[in-house]
Amino acid sequence: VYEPLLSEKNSTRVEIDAEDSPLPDDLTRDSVELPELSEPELARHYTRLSQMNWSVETGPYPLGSCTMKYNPSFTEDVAADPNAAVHPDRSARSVQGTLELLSDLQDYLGRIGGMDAVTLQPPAGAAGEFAGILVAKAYHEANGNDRSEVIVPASAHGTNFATAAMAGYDVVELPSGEDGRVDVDALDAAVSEDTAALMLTNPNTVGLFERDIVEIAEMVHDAGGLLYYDGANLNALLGRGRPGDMGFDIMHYNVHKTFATPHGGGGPGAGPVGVVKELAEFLPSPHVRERGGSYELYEPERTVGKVHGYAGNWLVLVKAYAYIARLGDEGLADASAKAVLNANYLAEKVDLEVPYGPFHHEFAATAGERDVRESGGDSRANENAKRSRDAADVAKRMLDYGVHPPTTKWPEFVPEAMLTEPTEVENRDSLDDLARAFNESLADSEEELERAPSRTTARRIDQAGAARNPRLSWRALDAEEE
Amino acid sequence: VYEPLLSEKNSTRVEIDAEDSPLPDDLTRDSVELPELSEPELARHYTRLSQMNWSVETGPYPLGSCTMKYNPSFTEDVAADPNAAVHPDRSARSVQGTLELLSDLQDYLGRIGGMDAVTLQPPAGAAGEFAGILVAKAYHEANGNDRSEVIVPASAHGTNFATAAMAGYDVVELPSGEDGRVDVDALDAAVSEDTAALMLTNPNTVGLFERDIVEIAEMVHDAGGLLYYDGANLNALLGRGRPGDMGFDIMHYNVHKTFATPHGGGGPGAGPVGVVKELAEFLPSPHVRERGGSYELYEPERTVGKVHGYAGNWLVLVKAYAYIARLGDEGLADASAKAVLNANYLAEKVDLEVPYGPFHHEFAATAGERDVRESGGDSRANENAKRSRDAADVAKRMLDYGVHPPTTKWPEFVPEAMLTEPTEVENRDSLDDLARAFNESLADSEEELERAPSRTTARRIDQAGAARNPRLSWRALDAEEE
Amino acid sequence: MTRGSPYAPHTDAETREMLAAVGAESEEDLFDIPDEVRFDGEFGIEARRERDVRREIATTLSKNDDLTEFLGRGHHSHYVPSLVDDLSRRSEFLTSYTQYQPEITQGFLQVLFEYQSMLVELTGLPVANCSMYDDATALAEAARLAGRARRVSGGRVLVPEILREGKRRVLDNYVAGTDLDVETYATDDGTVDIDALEARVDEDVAMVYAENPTVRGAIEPRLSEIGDIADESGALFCLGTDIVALALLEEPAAVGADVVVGEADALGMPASYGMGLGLFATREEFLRQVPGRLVGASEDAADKRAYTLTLQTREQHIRKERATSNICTNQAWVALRTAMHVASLGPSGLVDLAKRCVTDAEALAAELDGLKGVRAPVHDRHHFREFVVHVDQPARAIASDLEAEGFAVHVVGEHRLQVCVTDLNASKTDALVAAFEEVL
Amino acid sequence: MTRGSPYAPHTDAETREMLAAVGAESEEDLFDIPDEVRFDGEFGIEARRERDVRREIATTLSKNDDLTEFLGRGHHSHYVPSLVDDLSRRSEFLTSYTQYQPEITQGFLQVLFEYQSMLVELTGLPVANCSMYDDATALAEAARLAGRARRVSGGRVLVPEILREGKRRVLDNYVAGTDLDVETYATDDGTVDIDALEARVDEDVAMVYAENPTVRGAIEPRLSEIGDIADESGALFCLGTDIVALALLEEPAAVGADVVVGEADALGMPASYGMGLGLFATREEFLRQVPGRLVGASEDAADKRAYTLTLQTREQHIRKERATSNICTNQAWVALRTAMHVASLGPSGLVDLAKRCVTDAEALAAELDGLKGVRAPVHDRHHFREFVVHVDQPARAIASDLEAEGFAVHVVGEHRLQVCVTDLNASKTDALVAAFEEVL
Repeated sequence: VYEPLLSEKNSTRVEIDAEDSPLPDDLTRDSVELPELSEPELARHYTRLSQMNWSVETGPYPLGSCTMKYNPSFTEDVAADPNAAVHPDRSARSVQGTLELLSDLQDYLGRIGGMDAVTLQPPAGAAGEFAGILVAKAYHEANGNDRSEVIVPASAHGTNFATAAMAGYDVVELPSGEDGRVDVDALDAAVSEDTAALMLTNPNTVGLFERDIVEIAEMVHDAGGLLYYDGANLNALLGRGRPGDMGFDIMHYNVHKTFATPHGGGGPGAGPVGVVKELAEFLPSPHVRERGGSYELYEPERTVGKVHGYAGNWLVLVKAYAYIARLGDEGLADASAKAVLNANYLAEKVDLEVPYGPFHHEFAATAGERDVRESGGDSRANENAKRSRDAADVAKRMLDYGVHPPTTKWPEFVPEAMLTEPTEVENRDSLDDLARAFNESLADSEEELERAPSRTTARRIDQAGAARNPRLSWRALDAEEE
Repeated sequence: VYEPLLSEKNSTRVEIDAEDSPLPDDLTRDSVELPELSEPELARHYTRLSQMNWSVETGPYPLGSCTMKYNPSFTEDVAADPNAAVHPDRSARSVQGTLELLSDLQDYLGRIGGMDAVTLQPPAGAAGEFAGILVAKAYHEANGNDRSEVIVPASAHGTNFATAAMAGYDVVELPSGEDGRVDVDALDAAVSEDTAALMLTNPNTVGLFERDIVEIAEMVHDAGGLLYYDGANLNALLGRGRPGDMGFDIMHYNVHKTFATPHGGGGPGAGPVGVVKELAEFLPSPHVRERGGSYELYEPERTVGKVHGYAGNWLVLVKAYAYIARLGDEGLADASAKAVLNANYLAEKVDLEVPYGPFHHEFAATAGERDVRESGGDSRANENAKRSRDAADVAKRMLDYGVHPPTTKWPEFVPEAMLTEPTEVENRDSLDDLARAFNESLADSEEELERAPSRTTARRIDQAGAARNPRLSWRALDAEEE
Repeated sequence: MTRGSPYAPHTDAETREMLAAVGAESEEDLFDIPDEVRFDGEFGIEARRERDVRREIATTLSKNDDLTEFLGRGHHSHYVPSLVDDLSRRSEFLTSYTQYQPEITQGFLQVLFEYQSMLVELTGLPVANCSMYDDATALAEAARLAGRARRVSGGRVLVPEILREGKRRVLDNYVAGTDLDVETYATDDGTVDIDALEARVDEDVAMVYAENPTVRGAIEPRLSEIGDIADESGALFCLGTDIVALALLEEPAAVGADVVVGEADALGMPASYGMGLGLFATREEFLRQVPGRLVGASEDAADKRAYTLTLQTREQHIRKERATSNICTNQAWVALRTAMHVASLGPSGLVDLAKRCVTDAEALAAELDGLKGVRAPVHDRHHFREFVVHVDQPARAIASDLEAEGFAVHVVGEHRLQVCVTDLNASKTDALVAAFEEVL
Repeated sequence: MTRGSPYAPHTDAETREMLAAVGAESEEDLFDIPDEVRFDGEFGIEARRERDVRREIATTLSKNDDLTEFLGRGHHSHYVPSLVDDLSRRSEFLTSYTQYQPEITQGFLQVLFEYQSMLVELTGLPVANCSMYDDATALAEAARLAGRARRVSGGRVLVPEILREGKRRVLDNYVAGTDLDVETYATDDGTVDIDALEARVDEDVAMVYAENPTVRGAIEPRLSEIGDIADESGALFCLGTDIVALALLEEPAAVGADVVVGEADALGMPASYGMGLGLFATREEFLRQVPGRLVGASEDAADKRAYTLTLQTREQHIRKERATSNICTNQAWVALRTAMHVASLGPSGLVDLAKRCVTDAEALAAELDGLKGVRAPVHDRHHFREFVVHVDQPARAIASDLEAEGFAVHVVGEHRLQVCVTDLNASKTDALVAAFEEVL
């Protein structure tokens, strides 16, 4: 199955002639060449392309750290409400519905995270991190503190490093402890008067809860630093633990992870940021609040300014509100419980070594030999004891078994990591299928793995070739052919 | 790829206990057993099933006599308007919007067919036929005429025969003439004082225009009979010829064919019926009309009564209106022109014999040897001159070439017929693909044909077995297993 | 704006080349239509842009008053989960047609097989077809089946005197071409007057038809007796019901029903001005008399389970004038939506919904009964979704006044209204009661 | 109503068995959280049924006034064909994520490749990424790119004094951690004051930013000169525009643009309270400095064309603190919708739409100019979609009165309004003019 590019189907060049142009010639381009296809042709094109794409509705999607849960279709209807289609420059008076919903969502997120104030402006998790670090920076500056460092554990998401650097901080990388968690002694050594913040994911990127969180928070706070919570793994904690209660000062929420808004092939998401009371005055502008029964926009007193041209990804926020309202307290707590149960059940069923624990909603298997674990010791494990595989190859082979593989080769401190997050939406049968895909892939020969995948739309794709000879448009492809 | 039945995934029996039932025990059943699945599981189930289904968006769908054209997606939005969701027992005063749209559609259809009055009540083409034949019957009865026969050409749709019989008429089958059209002499012999109506499809079921239509109409009318137009092939004529102008007294429209409302896997369609002035008083009840700027429902004076419990398939009618409004005069005429052009182009490209012509929007190829036609005489034709195939086998083989085959083995007067109607929505590339599928299938060996299909979701399905041992529910499958 | 059809993909160059390939000078040349019947006029229908058509129709439909409907009597609506809209609109389902090539239409076939299976579970009868147009045509087809399958000499079809007019008139038309005659029997307090029925039944009766709940919303208390009466005289017992009622009320098979008909689109569809989904189920012995499509399980060449349309020799495209019915295009997509809705509810959700149909109706009747000049329910029966209300004042005037207050109810007699409550309008019952108080 | 998440499929039995399989007594046991930070409170958020949530949000949103918006200034909407909604909502697109496994995500990759290709055609620049969040962040990323790629000693970034505040504040934040400084240059009649700009430029300038059309809706008449000024001093020329304007106004590559940024969601999206789609295109030489995702063509093991994310070593998940940007989740699905809309229009449709942006704005300006106490357009320029209007009375009061009449316009000065017209509100321009007459 191969679908030609739109440009290969039909392309037309339209000349912009001075005669029928409303503008003088020197203000216009000469011509435009683009695909010209009828609606039935386009409908087929995109329908076929959609069928060449994996999604949550296709099957298991246990991409670690991405929380690929089911996105309730009713939230799409809610966001499609014509009354939601308003321009951001409308007067506050004329968009009371929008402001009320935003205010209510701020409130919900605050309660869920244990935070005192929440901004909804950041359009994605990384943008949330950036907003959060800007808040930290503004706070320190307001206190006359010139701090230059942000501490980030080696196991953290790449965005943490990039964000801190983007805000002008030096990044101090903290090696992982032997148990896969923060090494408190190493942290002690790293923390100083230069520490602006420690950015932490909890549970961390292999699903381990940072048990020493209270001590960690004390250490950072004692040095005058702030504690930043990366919300990527909040789906592990709903109703069981709140960052605010653990000592975090700033956090972001990934609504496209925890609150089930669709990932859209790479976005849009939304990355609201919550802060403790002391930091509220630094939040981005404008902020929404209720005053005497109506809603208004205002500029927080010492605002960091803006991280988005307007108010962020509004339509995504509507969906997040709908999801939270649908689930409520019990539903949210149940989502986390089942997400953690699923990860534990799946880990039990795979023949791969899972070096750390106890994990929560995700685990990092290693595509290598499995120790006979205390709890198990079954024969399958022994059979496979000699195998050691490239995680990326195993993943490609899993495609042949009809599932989406986990995140591979990350985090780096787990050798040949296969970071697996089944989320709460898989049932037991589906987890068993997934385990089978892991186990059979691991059991297949290296030759089979290297040849994989063979049952997919495309066979193994030459990624090195793509980078060596970048062809980034149909124009580039045409040029190559000539 | 195989998707288990819902019942095979999870099924639960719910007991209806007297304690928590609002009804006394003797008014209720004991229990209900049905599948019990969560929304994510259902979303996957139906998404996967959808991907195991051919549709217009999947590729060419040249099912002769079915007019599988593209269904514009905007018409779905139009029909989803909350204001369209009204109950049929609402007062006319409170549903003026619905009545206005129905009235406008009646008007449009009247103009397109050259008819004086139109009812929108019949929920499908066959129901339209039934309504139309009831009108004919009522007309004759009103005139004191006791007529017992309806004449139907052998090439007609099965529904024509069944409808006439359902209305209590004897069916007189008219053999096809040598040119594939109505044999005027045979008709002359068949027409009598017993003739209530002649039901005719024009162009007929192999796409041939009944050139003698004026003479035919005269013969039937002279005998006191009525002329009924089966609208299945109206997509061949839009803007070029109107049944009303040809002498037809009654016609039905298949809005799911000609006016692009979706076929929905077998329905719902809608089969409005148009009649000449003299027959208007017999139309089904209620009928919609405008009176002094507002719309009302009334019972035509000598109405045949009802063919549907309410007003037919309202939501389908909304889509048909939207389609007609979108295309207008020029669009409708162009649709027919391109439908006819496509059929002619495709027929030119296939190596199969096409025994009759000139055809319009569809043609009946025969899955056998192709004569060297006067117009062509190319070498491919000679090569294939020896092949003679089972049309159903060729069709199954075409599945392997990634297209939907035509209607097969019908109409019967064409040996091993492959009745092909590409419609206007295919472009030339797509028609070339389709021709290739025809030609390569025809060129494949009988063994290959009998083994076909092999590249589809399911291999060749045992239809005889399904009928010999009917298993019509999951309960039947369970019983078999026990 | 393009001049031709926006859904025909041909570029001008393509059209020219294709015309050349078929040896035609112009599109006009392709039409073999005698001059005398060629149309050279215009329809006078102006083409509009997509957004303009959308705007125009939205404007037209906005002329429908925004009423809260307490309407039922055969056309019922419950809340349809968004999932149903989303999945049923997938083009692979929506734009496909009858599954003449089962190898590439397994998806829809399986959905229809599941739909049939659900009806088999709910009715207790082993055969259910893919759909009839609506309850009226399903009843009419049942009568024709009873006519073909009868073991008695006569052709009388007995229906309740309170049968909804739309159903009666369709039935009349469907049997007009047969030797069947439709007669009515009396009802009593909204359900069957058993003695009256018994007195009407003899060996000339081909079919006895009864409903549960009846068109009055009353739950029939003596269903088995009706079944016995029919059975003893050799008549078929046809039961009319709907897909939600089936989940709670007596199982048709258990009361001797030979055929079950009714509306299934109370699940899966919004109010749609009467667009329906006729359910049709029957006993094994009438299998070859069933009208409409049937999907059966079979195996493919690789011995895997597969589905296909089956027993097509009953149908018009094979058997022509001897077919069991003329039906071809049916309501398949509505059946798909209904099946999705049933699956979405699951057995507990469906039973709960059915129970609410009883309790909500009871509660609303009690509220209305408390108003001066109002008595509800009129019938001394249990009710399902709806009930008849007596008003001292003229019913038509009350209904009209209620409409002005934003509510629609049925007028079913000079002093009788009928009111229907489902999960869609249940939150508005207080407002309805208040409106009653206002207009009384 | 279920007690837990309706989207977790576990039956009670399944939960019990799974707990047993992992050796846990209860779900509680699975959480390795120290008691001191365990949460045992409640959020106080009540779960609601699907239909109740829908109703509640619809009610909330209905508190937004129903105004006809003549608003633009960076957030523009055109009519989005139904096709775009329908196809983009297909779950295979909507619920997928970044294409880490290209072998099973060819569909989305191809759409993104096509999106990039369209931008390459429209800008004339050979590299376009998959998306930035919006025009503001795209501009800010461009400045950072200019900082990394600069050949000059200084770090001055020159932007027009009329730059929209939202963009300016984002830009300030993005460069705060660098040695770049943002400065403004003067504008004249809604476009660049070339002499003023030239006077500001020296070899310390890393980037010159200009817009076409400008935030005032004015079409910049001297774009090439701006490009030359930047080029001669060694600064990058960054041009801000939008996807519709690109189809008609001068091609960025032709006027020497090194980077093109702007909003692309004027196609593909309704007004969405500022949710955007930042377009980003640049020259080949800056390829490895590009922020965000890039899709490239490659081949699979069967030598067939295939697509994949490429040059990922620029990105945060590989390069961490040395990445070109911290962006990860972007606006891919909006880009998909925009590409669908562009494809749906085709080149003629797109050019026609762009031409209407000129003619409709001109026509409306002329109408308003005819009113007493009103002058439009204020700037002696050609305009695209929008223009500034002078009103003798206080602008704020006029805007407020217009709002009461059902129209929203921008206030951009004490006596200045700004009005934007597209195909969505073009049919209401007469009504707007009438409303102006009413309130003046």
